[in-house]
Formats: sequence, C-alpha cells, structure tokens
Amino acid sequence: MTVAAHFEIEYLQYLGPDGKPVAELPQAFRDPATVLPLFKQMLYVRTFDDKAIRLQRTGKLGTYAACLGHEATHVGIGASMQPQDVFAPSYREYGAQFMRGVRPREVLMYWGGDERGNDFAGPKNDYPWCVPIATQMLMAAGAALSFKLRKQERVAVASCGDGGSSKTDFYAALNSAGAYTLPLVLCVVNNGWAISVPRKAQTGAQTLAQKGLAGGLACLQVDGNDLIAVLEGMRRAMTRARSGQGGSVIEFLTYRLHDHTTADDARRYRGEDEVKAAWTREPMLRLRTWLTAAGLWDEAREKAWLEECARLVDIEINAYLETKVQPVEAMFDYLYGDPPPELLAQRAAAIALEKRNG
Amino acid sequence: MTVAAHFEIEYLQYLGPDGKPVAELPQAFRDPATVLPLFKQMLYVRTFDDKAIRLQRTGKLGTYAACLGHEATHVGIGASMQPQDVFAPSYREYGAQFMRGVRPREVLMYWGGDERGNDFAGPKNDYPWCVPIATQMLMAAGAALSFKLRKQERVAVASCGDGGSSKTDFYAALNSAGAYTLPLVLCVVNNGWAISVPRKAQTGAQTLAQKGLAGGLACLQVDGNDLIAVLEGMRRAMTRARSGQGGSVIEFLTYRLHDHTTADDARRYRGEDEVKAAWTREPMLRLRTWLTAAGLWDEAREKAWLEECARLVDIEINAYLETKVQPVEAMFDYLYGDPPPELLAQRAAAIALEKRNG
Amino acid sequence: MAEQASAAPAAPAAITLIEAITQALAYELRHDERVLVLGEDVGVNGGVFRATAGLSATFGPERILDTPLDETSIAGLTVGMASQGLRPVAEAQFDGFMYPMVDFIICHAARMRYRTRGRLTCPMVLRVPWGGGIRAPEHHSEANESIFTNVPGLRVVMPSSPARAYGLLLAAIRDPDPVIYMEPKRIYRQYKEVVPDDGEALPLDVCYVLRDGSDITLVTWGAQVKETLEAAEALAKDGISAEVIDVATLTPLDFPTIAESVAKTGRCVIVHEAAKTAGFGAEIAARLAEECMYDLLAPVERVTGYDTHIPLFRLEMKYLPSVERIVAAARRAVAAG
Amino acid sequence: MAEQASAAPAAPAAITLIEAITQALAYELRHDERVLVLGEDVGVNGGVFRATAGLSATFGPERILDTPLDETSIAGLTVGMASQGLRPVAEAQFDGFMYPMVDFIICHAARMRYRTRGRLTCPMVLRVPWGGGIRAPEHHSEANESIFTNVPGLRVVMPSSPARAYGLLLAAIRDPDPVIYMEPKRIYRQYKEVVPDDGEALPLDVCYVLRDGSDITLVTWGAQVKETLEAAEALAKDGISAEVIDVATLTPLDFPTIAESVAKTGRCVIVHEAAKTAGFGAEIAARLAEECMYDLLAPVERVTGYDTHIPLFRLEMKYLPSVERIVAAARRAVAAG
Ligand SMILES: Cc1ncc(C[n+]2csc(CCOP(=O)(O)OP(=O)(O)O)c2C)c(N)n1
Ligand SMILES: Cc1ncc(C[n+]2csc(CCOP(=O)(O)OP(=O)(O)O)c2C)c(N)n1
Ligand SMILES: [Mg+2]
Ligand SMILES: [Mg+2]
Repeated sequence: MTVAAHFEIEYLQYLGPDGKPVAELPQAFRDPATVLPLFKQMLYVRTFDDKAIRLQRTGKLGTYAACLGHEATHVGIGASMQPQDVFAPSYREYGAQFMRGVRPREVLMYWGGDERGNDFAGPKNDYPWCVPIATQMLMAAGAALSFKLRKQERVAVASCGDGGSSKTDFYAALNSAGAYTLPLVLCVVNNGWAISVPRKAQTGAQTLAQKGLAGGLACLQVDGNDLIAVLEGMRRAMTRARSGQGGSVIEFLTYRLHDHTTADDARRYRGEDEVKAAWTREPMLRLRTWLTAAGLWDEAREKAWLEECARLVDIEINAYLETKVQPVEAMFDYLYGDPPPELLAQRAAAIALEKRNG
Repeated sequence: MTVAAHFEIEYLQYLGPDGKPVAELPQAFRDPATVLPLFKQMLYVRTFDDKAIRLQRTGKLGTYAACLGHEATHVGIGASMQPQDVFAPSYREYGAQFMRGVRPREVLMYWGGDERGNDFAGPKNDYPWCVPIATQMLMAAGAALSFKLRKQERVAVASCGDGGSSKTDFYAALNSAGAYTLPLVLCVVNNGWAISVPRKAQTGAQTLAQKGLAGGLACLQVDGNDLIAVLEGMRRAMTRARSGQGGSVIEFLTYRLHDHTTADDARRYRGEDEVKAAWTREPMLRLRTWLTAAGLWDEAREKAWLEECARLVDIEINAYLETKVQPVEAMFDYLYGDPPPELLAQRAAAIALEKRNG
Repeated sequence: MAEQASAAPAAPAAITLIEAITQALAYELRHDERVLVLGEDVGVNGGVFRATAGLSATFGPERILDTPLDETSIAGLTVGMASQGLRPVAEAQFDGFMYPMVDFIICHAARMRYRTRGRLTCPMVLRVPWGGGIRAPEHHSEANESIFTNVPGLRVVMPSSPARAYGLLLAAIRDPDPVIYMEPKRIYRQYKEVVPDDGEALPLDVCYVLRDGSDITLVTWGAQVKETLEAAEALAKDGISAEVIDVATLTPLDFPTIAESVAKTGRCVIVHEAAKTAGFGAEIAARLAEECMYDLLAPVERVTGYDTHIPLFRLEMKYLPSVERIVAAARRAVAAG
Repeated sequence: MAEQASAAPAAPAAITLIEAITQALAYELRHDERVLVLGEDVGVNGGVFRATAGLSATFGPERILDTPLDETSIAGLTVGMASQGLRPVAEAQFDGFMYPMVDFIICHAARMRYRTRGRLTCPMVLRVPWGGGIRAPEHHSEANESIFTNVPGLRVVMPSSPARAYGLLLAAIRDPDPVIYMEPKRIYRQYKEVVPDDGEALPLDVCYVLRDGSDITLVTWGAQVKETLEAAEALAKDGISAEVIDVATLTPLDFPTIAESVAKTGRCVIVHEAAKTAGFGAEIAARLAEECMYDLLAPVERVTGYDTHIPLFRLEMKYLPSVERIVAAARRAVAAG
C-alpha cells in the first residue's frame, strides 16, 4: 500500500479532573503562582455569569448566553493573546473578552438590546459578538490576511462551538488559513451541544480538531476544562501563527453546564446524568485542588475573592442598569459614514414623531 | 504524547505512464478484455471533445469546456455506477455521462445555448451540468440522503475539480455525508488548475483526498490517468456506499490538457513545459500500450475504431445542428408546474411581439 | 401511529398560528409519505419556537431530521431530496440565518424545472420565522422577503392568522414548486382560532380581504396585519372606512384583488415591516402607478420600516410601523383627494 | 513603480468601459496603499474579462490576490480586511456567482458600522460583471441588483459609460462604506471615450441626465442605457422628445433628479433587464406614485425582463428589453395623456 499522507492528532491534558497532574507540566505553566491570577479570573467570570442569568430571570436583561463550564477555555484563550492581536468571539466568550479589556457592562448592554455594548472601550479592533454562527471565523481569517499583508506581528484568534464547526464559514476559514498561511488560530469550543443537537450528530469525524487537516493546518485536541492544557495548546498555536508558520485548529473539550441560553430548556433534550457527570470534570474544581495543594489557595481566600468579585460585578450591573436608552436617531446615525439626504429626512421624521409622543 | 486520532491516505496506481503495471492489478480489472471497451469509450470521448472544440471555433457552439486528458477518470467513474445510481457532474464529465446514456447532442445543445440539452433522454434522475462550482456535491448529498431515507440501494456520485474542493459547498457535502453516513461518493478531479489558479494556491493541504477526514469519510488518492486505479478506487467507494458504510472522497490526479474552456487562453498563466510533461502521463497512452501488449489492440484496430467514432459523433453533431431554436414561449413554459396568470399574460405578449416581428 | 397524530377530534380546540403550523405539518406528514421535515433543533427539541413539537416522537427521526449546524447544507440537502422525489419542508431557524440558503434557492430550487425543461423539479418548502418585535437578539428580527420576490420560479407566502397558516402551509407543501413560507413570529401566539384539521389547503396566489371598506385600501402582510387592522378600527371611529387586504402570497402576486379594492376606494396605504426602499411594497405601489392611475384620488403612501437595520430590542418598536403612523398616512390620503 | 502605472500621459487614448475600470483600479492602487484587489483569476490571468489585466505585474501578488475558488471566502476575507483598515476591492467573477456572498454582505458588511456604533467600519467594494446579452453559459447573465437594494447600509452602483465607470469606481473605493459595483458586461467594450486618468471621482447618489427631453422621461441603468438612448433617438424621429436618465447609483437613490424630470415631462418609462416583479424599477415607480402623482399625465410603464429566468443564449435577446418594446411603451404613455 502506497501512502500519500499520514497524520496524527495530539491530545493535551495536564491536570486531571481530580487536580492531579497526569503528565509533566509544560515549562511555562508549571509555577502555580503564574496560574493563580487566571484562576481568580475564572471565578470572576463565573460570578458575572451567575449574576447575568439572575438579571435575565428578573426581566432586566434579554436573552443571555451563559458561559458556565467554559471558564478555563475562555480565560485561557484570552490570556494567550497580546493586546495587538484581534479576537473574534461568538457570543459567550466573556472570559476571553474580559482579559482583553471588554467590560461586563458592555456584555450586559449587548444582551440588553443596546448596540453600544459592541462599542468596546477596551480592545478597539476586536470583533463584536457574532450571532451568525461561525462567520467570525472567516472574518478573522480576513483580519489575519490583513496582518500578513501589512507584515504586522499580529495574530487573529477566533472561536466557535462544536456546532459552528459544521458551518461552511468555518471550513472557508480553515481553507483560507491554509491557502495563505495565515496567522490565525481557530478555536473550536466543543461543549457537547449545539442547542439540542449533540456533538455526534454534527459530523462523522472522530475529532473536531482533525478538520484542520482539510486545510493543511496544525491540529490539536485539548482538555478545555484543564486551564494548563488550554494555555499550552494556545501557546503552541500562537507561536506558530506569530512566527509565520500558519494557522491552527484547536478543539477544546469542555461542557455546557447551563441551558444553551436563557431562552432554552435543556431538559427537553438531554439527561440529568450527563450533566451531573460533567460537573465532576468542570474546570474550577481541579485548579482549586491544585492551587490549594500548592498552598496558594484556601476557603478563606476564596470567600474573600468571591465577595470582591460580587462587588466588582455589581458596579458593572449598576452601570448597565443606569444606562439610558439611545435616542431614536441612533438607529440612523451609524449606518453610513456619509449619510444620504433621504435617510436624514427619515431621521428627522422619526425624531418629530418621538417628540409628538412625548 | 497522547494521540487522539491518526490517519493514512492511500494512493492507488496500477499502470504506470509507460503502460507497465507498477503494482499487482486488482482482481476485478486484471483481464484486459474487460478493460478494452472502456478504452474504446475513452477514444470515443476524445473524438467527441475534439470535434466539439472545432465546432466552437467555427462559431457553431457557445463556450465549451473540453475534457481532454480527463478521459480515464471520467469514463472510469461512469463505468463504476449502476443505472439506478445518480450522477451529479460539474460541466465537463462527458465521459462519465455517455456511459450513463447522456447523448452527445445533449452536451452540444447545452453549450449551444439550449436548455433542452439538460432534458436527458437517458438517465432521468441524473443532475444536469452544474455551473455554480461544487454545488452539485451538496445536491448529490441530498440525493444520497433521499436514497438512505427510502432504504433504496442507490449511490449518489458527484464530481468537482481541484478548485471546487475549496468551495464551501464541497465541505458542506462531506460534512453531511459523515453526519448522516450517506451513500455518497465525492470525486475530486484534480487536473492541476482552476482556470488560472494552480492547485497549490487553493489549499495548504498535502492532498485533496484528506479533506474527507474533516467529515470522517474514507479518503483515497488515485492516479486519475490510470483507468485501472480509477476503477479500483471507485469500486471501493461504491461498495462502501452501497453497503451502508458511508461516504468517500476520492482525489483523482489528472491534468487539464486543454484551455479551461474555449473562452480561455491558458498560455497567459501556465508554461508549455508543464503541459508537455503532462502529455507523457496522459491516460490513453498507457492503456494502449498495455492492451497492445496483451494482443487486444493495434494500429489498424485503432484506425478503424476512430473512424467509427467520427461517424457516430457526426451523427450527433448533425442532430444538434438541425435542432430548431425553441419558440419564445419556452422561456415561460417550464418555470412553474402551475403557472400564474400574469406569467401567462407575459407569455402571450411575448408571442404576440414575436409574431409581429415575423 | 401515535395518538396525537390521528384524525382531528370532533370539537377542535382553538389554536395559535404556530400551533396551526404544527397541525399542518402533522397532517401532511400523515397523508404523504414523501413529506419530511428538516432543520436545526427541529427533532427532539421541537424547534426553537416549538413549531415541530411532538413531531419527532410521532414520526420518528427519519421523517423529522435534525441537521448539522449549517444553512447551506440545509438548503442543498433539501434541493437534493426534492429533486429526487421527496417533499422536504426545511426550517431556517430565524430570518437572519437564511442568507446562506440564497444561493441554492436562486441557482437551483428556483430553476430546477426550468433548467431541465421539467425533467427534474423541486417541490420543497422553506419555513422561516420572520420579522421583529419579540425582543430577540441580533439577526432574529429581520423582514427580508424582498430577497426572494424578484426571483422567478419561487412562491413567497406569508400567513397572518392560524387558519391561513394552516391552509397556506398545506398548499405550499403540495405545490409542485419551491415555496418560501415566512412566519410572522411576532403573532405566533397573538390569538387562537378554531382551525379544523381537515387537510383543506387554501389557494396560493390569492390576496385576502380581511375587512371591507370604501374610503381607503390598506394593504399589508405578515405581522403588520395586526397594526393595520387596529388602524382600520381607529379610522372607523373617525368615520373613515378602510378596506384591509392581507397579501398572503407576495409572489406570484394577486394584483387584481388589490386593484379592485383601489378602484373602489381610490386611495391606498401599503404597510410593511421591511425597510422602505425596494421593499415589496414598492411593487404594489408600482402596479398602482401603472394600472390604477386613473382610479387614484390621492398619492399612494408606504408606511414601512425605516431605511436602516432594525435596531436591537430596546429601540425596535420605534422602527416598526405603528398604528399611529398608519393612521396618519391614511388620514393624509383621505385629506388629499 | 513600473511604467504602465505612472501618471497619465499628456494625450490619453480613448478607452472602453472595462479599460476605464482597470485605469481606476490602477490609479487608486497607486495612490492609496490600503487598496488591494482580490478574486478568482484576478492575478496573473488578469480576470476573465481582463479588468485586472496588468495589475499583478505592476503591483505584485500582495496587492492583487488570487483567491481559492470560494465566493463565501472572498466575501468573508474582504469584510475581515476592510474592518481592519484595508480597502479591499473584491471581484465576483460573474453575477450568478455572487449569491454565496450575500450572507457576509448583509450580515456583516452592511452593518459593521451600525453594529459597533462606528467603532469598526467596512470600506470595501464588490465588483460584479452584471447582466446578459454576451452569449455566455448559464449563470453568467443575471441582473440581480434587487438582491441588495432593500439592504440598508450599502450603496449599489452601476456605471454605463467609460467616464462614469472610472469616476464612480474611484468614488466607490473611497467611500467609507461598502459599495456593490455592478458592471454591465454587455457594454464593457461597446465604445471608447477619452477618460483622463486624473483621479477625479464622480459623486455617488447622483442620477445622470444623459439626454434632455420634454415629452417623456426614460429611466434606466446599466447596459440598457444603450437601448434606451436608441429608443430616444427613434422617438425623436416621431417628434417625441425623450429625456434619458441613467440612475447610476441605485441606492441610496437620487430621486429628486427623476422627480424633476417627470415634473417637466409628465410621463415616465422605466427600463431594466431584471425580471419585472420587485425589480428595482418598482421602487422608482412607487416613488412616482407617492410623490409625483399630480405631475403624471399618463400611467408609469416598466419595460423589463419577463418574470422568468433569462434563457440560455439562443433565446436571451428575446428576454431583454428591446428598443422596440421601449419605444412602444413610450408611445403608449404619450398617447395616454
Ligand atoms: C447561522 C446561524 N444559524 C442558527 C443560529 C441559531 N443558533 C444560535 S446558537 C446555535 C447553536 C450553536 O452551537 P455551538 O456552535 O456548539 O455553540 P455553543 O452555543 O454550544 O457555544 C444555533 C443553532 C445562529 N445563531 N446562526
Ligand atoms: C461559484 C462559481 N464561481 C466561479 C465560477 C467560474 N468558474 C468556472 S470554472 C472555474 C474553475 C474551476 O476549476 P476546477 O474546480 O478545478 O474545475 P476544472 O474546470 O479544472 O475542471 C471557475 C472559477 C463558477 N462557475 N462558479
Ligand atoms: Mg456547542
Ligand atoms: Mg481543475
């Protein structure tokens, strides 16, 4: 048999669910002290998530997509990027976005039905939340191409879900990444479900990571609940991208512990057992155990930090709640850089109507 | 290193360019007598192709996409299918289509600007030529899904080019094939060029066959100039599909010996040397040598057969040339099964205008 | 066959528009084995709006297919199945996710019959929850019917009541050609009415006169039927008698029904959610300018979404045509001539 | 910088519409380093219509990018680059291959600025050879401008002369928002005119009056400008004075120019290649019905493609509006009032 090509997909895991190392820890993330701030960040994200869900339940927010269970993957992705890089999220990667300077109030504004949530005060070139599944992956390929053409040392990082990895735009992104050798990292956050459709119904592929082979990219499967594995996987892909070697697909294996969004009821389609089992592998647990064993964490410190998180999140929530609705003309004011006369006439009419109605 | 998955892409070649076996011939195609009719068919296809190009050059045909160099792949694909199967071609697989009963006059009518070319007298369920690149691959996946749902022992076979393998529809087809375990064979006819864009600019993947891994399909790379390799590759994929094991991607390595179409001038973008070298690997040569060595072919037989081919093709050309233009109402008559009144009014107006103009 | 899929009970309960859709799907799945449903989350989950609730349990996963998350695939698989003899009813989860389907709809569905001179056809339905006003996230509120109305070979249908939802969906599934069936999600659960599960289809190509009037014709479709009827009510209080027409099937358009009404009233206000410029209202106004000019006593008016994107939900109701805007336009028209 | 890319020679030769496009691309590539060109076969091959001929040699493969064969990718990469500060000019090889781009154009290009409140923008151009009449294969002859005319946030531009092709393309590239630039391929090489390579853009949002007249207004765009001007000539022989307007920028529409003309002539015939129903002509007729009713002496007429797909080339000229059909409509309008 003549072999035209052969491939291996590597799997990365360092901390097992019980918090014990299952492999030699990578050099860069061996010291628990370096990892500690990220663990704290994960707790902050979870506090935010929890409060956002409650806000929705009390009618003060629109539909909200929780990130419960994704904290290691999201925070790990955000932590691996440089400020000059560009991040293109889907709609639940708050953990990554907070690391880049997106403010929680912006998340709330977006889900609260206010476009100003997308006008990030922080990362000016990052993409806003992207509802049309996986289109952000291809947009990020375009961003990466712009970096390459301008010879900038920047990397575009994009993430989508397991469902998103079925989308043609995802394939277009990896095809482009390979064809142009782009500084692009395509993160597939495989949380087991795309609303009600399980991972196995999306594709016949054994791993989602191997989809990168279709474009000749580097492929990696990572335990997405293991922050250290996430960081190491990202480190390899970012290094590769930044040094001009091209794109990667990383599949992060994690689990969506919440409903798809607050508009969803996952009990319709998935069993309690699966969710229960997933809670034993969730990302906080193992890190907490490991950091506690290293003497860097304990219950008291957790309690104090969670209180601080709550305080910080409440500031953001209040800022959101105090934000006034945009004036009616806002729907006209950002459409064109050079607005046509008729649009201005419609704008005037809308303002007049608004005034008439008090 | 933990390995999540590994893969090998097999390459098939049996007859080398010099007509000598390079590997043990597969059981089914060992006997030159079984292969002889297909060689004759390849010669027939080349005769047709040659005459069609001339027809275009003399203004009697519109733009025409030649199949020069693709004969082994095309005829081999057609020969591997059963009548109940469905074929979804791009726009140059006449060799496959003739095997299925499409008539040369239909090819000519299509390229001659007459929709009736798509109303095949032969294979009633086969798809017409498909100009929007690679969409036929996904349509064929839908056909395959219909076979599976109705528990019919039928296979859908579709083919596109190397360029087509970059198209999102191709990826969608392989994703669907894997997700639903479809009886689908996706043939990628890699002829080196997509108009002016060389294969290497399409993707960073080492082989086009490996794209199938993205959907968990069987993948095979085949010497598309070696009829026996084509037949064996197809046999495996068809068997797999028909027995419910799912889809395959086969990459056929061949070469486009002609311009992209008669509207193209390949000298703008590719060197003479490359074309010259490709002629030494073209598909007729090796088969002729092999069949001659087996005592089944010689110059006299070739001469006689080519004369017969010319005669047969001329009958088709004449049938085409004698076909009258459709009446003006044809543009209204096939739009809806149940045409709306206003369309009928437009139809009447168009007929009246036509009458007025004689 | 499971209980819930059997024949309609003697005294049917009143149902909502979306329940009427489910009822029509179930009816046709029962009576035509070529019919099947496919889309994202249409299976066990019953669809994000519950349009396919219970169908998977009744008809099984080979008739109610969850698809991988790709609209291109849904469109392509649907065209492939339809052209091989099945009658697929595909769902796009929301209006804003329909765009990747445009290529297959235009290049293949709309011309399968035309291209092959009738050898292959494409009897399919694409169901799409349509329009704004439900406080949904971005891309979940779009009125994009005009993407399809200039495409020959399609039918574009939009019901606005439970009964019409049922009858038009049956007609759409039975139609020998592709139908885009847009569902005004804002009125999915607006009210209930009794819709006998008798398998009676309603005609496509017919505009429905919902209210008779003599002073002005209000033409609309989809969710705006609600505001338009309310506007007619408000106008009646002023002594203005408004006729209300639900276009229902946008293309091919039943213009004679509109023309007849305008011949009587002499005035016309067209109401739609989509942005004004080149929205489908333009076609109706154009036809009036071509064919009814001598009947018109006043300029035609269009009350529509503004020429901008529908805002996120804090502002969206300010984008959609309101009863107030419709009434004002009607008053202007009545005052004009 | 290579010779052919340097400043315009003193006495420029007359050039065709497509040469004017090449000239505009070269000008802007020279003067704005953010500008780049991408598409299938635009590089060494110079484009299937030769619109980018010579550009790769002059500006190199990092400014003139051949893309893999996927229109979704072209659209997505273009939006990605535009939103990061480049000014990409993408090419769809033919009108019929543009549909996979629709999703990115509508969901991202047209609302990047809107969505982010101006933080990110999308200054890009999508060039598309447009329309029928060149005896091309299937899908190479479509008049599909109406796909985009109901989409806020875009500009849809169509030149009809070498000078307008040059000036409008420069304007499109310099515009801060996405522009769909449709090129009437049937008149790519219809005639030549001198187009100074002076970098002078023409205004977008302006309709061009190509011929003054007093009896009737003929409104058209793209390749049909040819037949419409010929019709005006034929009408002149009958003593009918026709004003001819080239819309040039379909959206945002400069309606005042059309209204002013109709105020003078009282009659209007709209001519376009696309199918009639919900073609962009409907918008113009609708505006006349809304804003110019009292000026109209005769019903508006539309002379358009029929409501079916453009046939393959043996019949295509019978589909397209002919001089004869335009003249007949104009005569009817003049006779009417
Ligand atoms: C193009 C498109 N189709 C459908 C949807 C509706 N939708 C929103 S999220 C979702 C599932 C996404 O699943 P996955 O990609 O796995 O991401 P996850 O939500 O699990 O993070 C779907 C179908 C959408 N937003 N966009
Ligand atoms: C969607 C689409 N985009 C562009 C084209 C124009 N086009 C026709 S053939 C072709 C190249 C196809 O190359 P490949 O897939 O390798 O097939 P080959 O012609 O070499 O057999 C292109 C770009 C098209 N027909 N459809
Ligand atoms: Mg998921
Ligand atoms: Mg090729």
